[in-house]
Amino acid sequence: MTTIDTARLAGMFTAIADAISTDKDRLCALDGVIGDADHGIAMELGFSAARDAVTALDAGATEPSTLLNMAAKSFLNAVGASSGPLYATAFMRGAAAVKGKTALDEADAVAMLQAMAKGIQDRGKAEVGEKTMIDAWAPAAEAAGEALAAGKGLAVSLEAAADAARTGAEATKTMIAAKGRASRLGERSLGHMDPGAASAVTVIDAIRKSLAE
Amino acid sequence: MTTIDTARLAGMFTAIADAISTDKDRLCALDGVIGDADHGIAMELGFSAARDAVTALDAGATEPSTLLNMAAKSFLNAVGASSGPLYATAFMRGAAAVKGKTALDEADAVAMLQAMAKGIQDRGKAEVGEKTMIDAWAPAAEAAGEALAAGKGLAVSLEAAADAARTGAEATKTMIAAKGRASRLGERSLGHMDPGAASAVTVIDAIRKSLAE
Amino acid sequence: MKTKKLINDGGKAVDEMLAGILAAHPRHLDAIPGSPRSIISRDGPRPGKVGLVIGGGSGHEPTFLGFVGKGLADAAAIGNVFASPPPDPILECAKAASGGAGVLFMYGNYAGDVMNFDMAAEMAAMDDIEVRTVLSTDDVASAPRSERHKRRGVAGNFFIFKAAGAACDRMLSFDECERLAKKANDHTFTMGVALSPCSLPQTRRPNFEIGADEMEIGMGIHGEPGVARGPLKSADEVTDEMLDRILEEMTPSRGDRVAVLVNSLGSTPLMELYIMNRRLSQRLADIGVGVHATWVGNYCTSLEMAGASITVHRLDGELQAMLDHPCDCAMFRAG
Amino acid sequence: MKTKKLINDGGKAVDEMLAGILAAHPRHLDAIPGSPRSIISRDGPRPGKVGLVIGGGSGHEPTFLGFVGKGLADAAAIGNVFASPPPDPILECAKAASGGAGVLFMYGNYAGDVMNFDMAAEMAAMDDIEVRTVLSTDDVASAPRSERHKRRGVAGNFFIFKAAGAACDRMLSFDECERLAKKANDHTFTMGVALSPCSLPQTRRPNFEIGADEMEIGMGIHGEPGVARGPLKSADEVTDEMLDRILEEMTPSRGDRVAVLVNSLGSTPLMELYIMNRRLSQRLADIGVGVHATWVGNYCTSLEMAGASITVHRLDGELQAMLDHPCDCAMFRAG
Ligand SMILES: Nc1ncnc2c1ncn2[C@@H]1O[C@H](COP(=O)(O)OP(=O)(O)O)[C@@H](O)[C@H]1O
Ligand SMILES: Nc1ncnc2c1ncn2[C@@H]1O[C@H](COP(=O)(O)OP(=O)(O)O)[C@@H](O)[C@H]1O
Ligand SMILES: [Mg+2]
Ligand SMILES: [Mg+2]
Ligand SMILES: [Mg+2]
Ligand SMILES: [Mg+2]
Repeated sequence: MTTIDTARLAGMFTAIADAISTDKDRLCALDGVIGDADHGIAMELGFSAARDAVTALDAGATEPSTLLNMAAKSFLNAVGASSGPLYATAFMRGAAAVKGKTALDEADAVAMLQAMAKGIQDRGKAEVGEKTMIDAWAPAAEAAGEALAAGKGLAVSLEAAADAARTGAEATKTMIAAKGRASRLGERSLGHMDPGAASAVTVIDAIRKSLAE
Repeated sequence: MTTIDTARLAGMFTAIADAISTDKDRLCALDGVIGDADHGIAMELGFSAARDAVTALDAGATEPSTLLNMAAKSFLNAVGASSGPLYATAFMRGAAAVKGKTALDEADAVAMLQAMAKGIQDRGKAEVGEKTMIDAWAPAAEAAGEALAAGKGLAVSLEAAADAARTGAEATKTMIAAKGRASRLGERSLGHMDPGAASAVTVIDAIRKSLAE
Repeated sequence: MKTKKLINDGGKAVDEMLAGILAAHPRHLDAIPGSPRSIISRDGPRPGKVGLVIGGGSGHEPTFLGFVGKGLADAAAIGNVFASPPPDPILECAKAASGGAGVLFMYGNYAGDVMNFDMAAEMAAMDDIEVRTVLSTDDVASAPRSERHKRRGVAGNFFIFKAAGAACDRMLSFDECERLAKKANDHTFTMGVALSPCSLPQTRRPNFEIGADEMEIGMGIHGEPGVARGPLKSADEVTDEMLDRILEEMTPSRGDRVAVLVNSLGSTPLMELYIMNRRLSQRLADIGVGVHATWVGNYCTSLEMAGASITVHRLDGELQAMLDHPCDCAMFRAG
Repeated sequence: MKTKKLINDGGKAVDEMLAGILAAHPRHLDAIPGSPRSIISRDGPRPGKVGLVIGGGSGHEPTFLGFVGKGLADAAAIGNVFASPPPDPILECAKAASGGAGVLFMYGNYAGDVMNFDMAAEMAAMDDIEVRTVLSTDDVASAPRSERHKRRGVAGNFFIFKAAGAACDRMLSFDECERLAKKANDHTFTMGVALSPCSLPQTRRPNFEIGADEMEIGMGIHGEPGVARGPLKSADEVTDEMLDRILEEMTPSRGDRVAVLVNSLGSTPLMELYIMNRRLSQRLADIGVGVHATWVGNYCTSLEMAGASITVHRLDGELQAMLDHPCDCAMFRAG
């Protein structure tokens, strides 16, 4: 059975940062259609800062929750914007969920993912269907939990999460935005994928790749 | 032998205004290369104002010199810029040259043209070769005088003037500007026709057409 | 092809801009030591005065820094381009602006700003600084009247911050400052129109697409789509369309007095703004509304976006007094 | 495809702009009855004071009208876009500005302006108004140093008009006002760079062509070609190139003091101007030159042209006193 130590978690941030960098232009373009065209910039800035901060830590002497809190703080301070408080809260809640552990087992990893989704929801007060990153994060967390409960193991559970995120993000195209910048567009937001949901897919898929060996 | 009364002179302003309107875009484009892109606008504005003013006069009760002074004043007030004082002075000098006459004979018409050229030169202090409208006006006035002195009649004299203006304008392409806006360009003004010389050709040719029956 | 900008490194544009601002305005502005994105007025915070902290994303200059000064805001927290500042610099502003009488947070109503300023307010509370928040929601295009609280804050910040800054400078109570700030917001109505996009320094790509003969009515100051896109109309028609929408909300009576701001989103020149103001002032005169004061220029921009906004600030005795209260800020004259 | 503008009829743009300006600034500005292109300060001309008349083409707003006000110019004559005003409105300004102590004509050195203002000066002489002319020639790119008198006047008008306006407001003699105006011009150096063209309201076509990655150093404020065209460089490199050229002329010594203006030609936003000012202030500090005051923004524009200029105004005791002399003009703060 997989266990995930602090070094693996640091690697996870490198994986996310790399994936987001590759995705940056697409995310800016999506945000240009219904927002202010900067989502790729914010996400790259945030995850580069998080990666730089956590890879500078001495992994052997650092608990996972400390690393996650450090990631939260550095993401937030580099970014602000909407993504800053949302992802910072995600990682702080993730940290709380694994507090005291020196390494995460499979259940811990899924609990972290669920705590992250809950953190985003608490911070942003968005419900599923309001065309935000929550439309990817909430079903992803739920799918991972269900798969693990059904005894599927971490790799398959994270695959289920990534699939659910993709489906959720796709579904934002048919939604009218009710939160965030795009909420002023009314019907004009229809037909376009929410950039935060799109980047959530990238983030969750990078988590999957780096944690599911 | 041709005589030109006030009504004919008014017609001359209509002819010039029409010709310049047709030419406006080309003149702006020429001015865009070595100046500020407005020469066609200024010329159209000036000659429309002059035409409007002189066609509103009672030609039967107005002397040619009065009409020319009226044209000068209305051109100047509509335009300002460089072309305003230059053409206004031209017409005021033209007026002075035919002062007291009720109609112009061929010699008067050529004297008027020569006075106009002299007025432009006095006002702008440009010499031939400095890449200004003087490079069209000065040879045109000279050619008309020579042709008339050689007994060629007004039509041929004005043709000689128009030809000389064309040659002079063409020659500005090989000149480095020493007067006006373009004089700061140094060698970069080489290869481009001076817009004021270009419009002078149009003006002189319209004068030719309307005065040489 | 990338858009042209006089910048060095797109990622450093905001910090380099701030360095240039501090160098230009040493008499007015200073950075809070250790918190370079927190700019404070040299002459503003003082004991017993309600502190006024404003802020938001960069790219709207002279908003927000132009509003920092005596009689206006005490401090501003500056985010990345079109991005709310994070809580830390906001908190530092709150500490520096606090005179023990409470601190007002004022900023445009955007999800990102609300989350970051709220986090900062929670942190300030832990430092025993009482914070109250007044959001600006003057952009009438961004939500129906019934949902005014959902609207964005745009160029109307000019009047809203001005009123609040005056109230604070007059040493009014926290309650009064808050009340006047809210009232100024309720009395302020903005409509904008965009003609062409800007580009972020990090990407140098146009942030939205628009046809060569189109305009977008109601576009937000970050290029967020507005209420309608259509063919570009004449200045008078555009002004009418914007003003009609504002008047519908404001429902003025003959004899009312207003202040107006005709604002460039960036590259629309003064010539066009004044042409719009000509129509605007004629229309207001026609309905018997008096114009107490007019501002025309670049006050709340979207980098080099082309377009303009009209803001009408409805005055009564106390709002007029707040508007006329002297202030001294770095980038423009506002009182 | 025509460029986009918020105008009505291109041919009426200047008159409609003036109507909008008068509507916006009734406390500062008024038109001379019967001469709509002659704008006069509400509080400026007075007996015994040397009158200051400025003017030039439209399209450079807030130049020239922004400089009309108490402590600055008494009147401005306004031409068509990029075209000198004709003599009549200039003459009307001279009459209105005359307090019996002489009238200074100040404007940028362009052939058209010289001819029209000279004609107006001759006409004023017939009305027994003594006129003297001081041309601004601050654009170092427009002629070699040996021919300074041939140079164009550009954004440096800010400092040159300011000094002259202060001298007049202090009721100095005609000789003194003229001397200070000339001295201010001699102490003022500007360099500009253009990135993209503007378009005239009458044609709505770009007034010059420039490659998508090119800039033009030394371009004039009407789009007249400059000294060199090349690939767009970084803000620091462009600033250095401009400043080097200015310093070469100004030959400052350690301990000298200057005032600076970083000016947008239209659509270049404050962010970029302040990034340039950061470099500029660092460079001046490095050579021991003190900056007494800095202005950054849209002061002398070319409609919506993209680009910027840097002006350095070398101070001594009396020029600093003129700069600091209070003034009150409609569109910006300048003293
Ligand atoms: N209240 C919210 N809850 C959840 N997600 C939100 C909320 N508001 C905005 N978002 C997400 O943030 C994304 C935009 O992020 P970003 O572009 O970085 O910030 P900003 O809108 O400040 O420019 C949106 O696409 C949306 O998914
Ligand atoms: N001193 C001068 N003498 C004669 N012609 C001149 C002089 N200065 C300028 N011009 C002419 O004026 C033309 C430009 O006119 P125009 O574009 O109307 O004015 P402006 O230069 O004020 O924009 C030049 O092409 C040149 O022929
Ligand atoms: Mg965004
Ligand atoms: Mg021209
Ligand atoms: Mg943003
Ligand atoms: Mg011109």
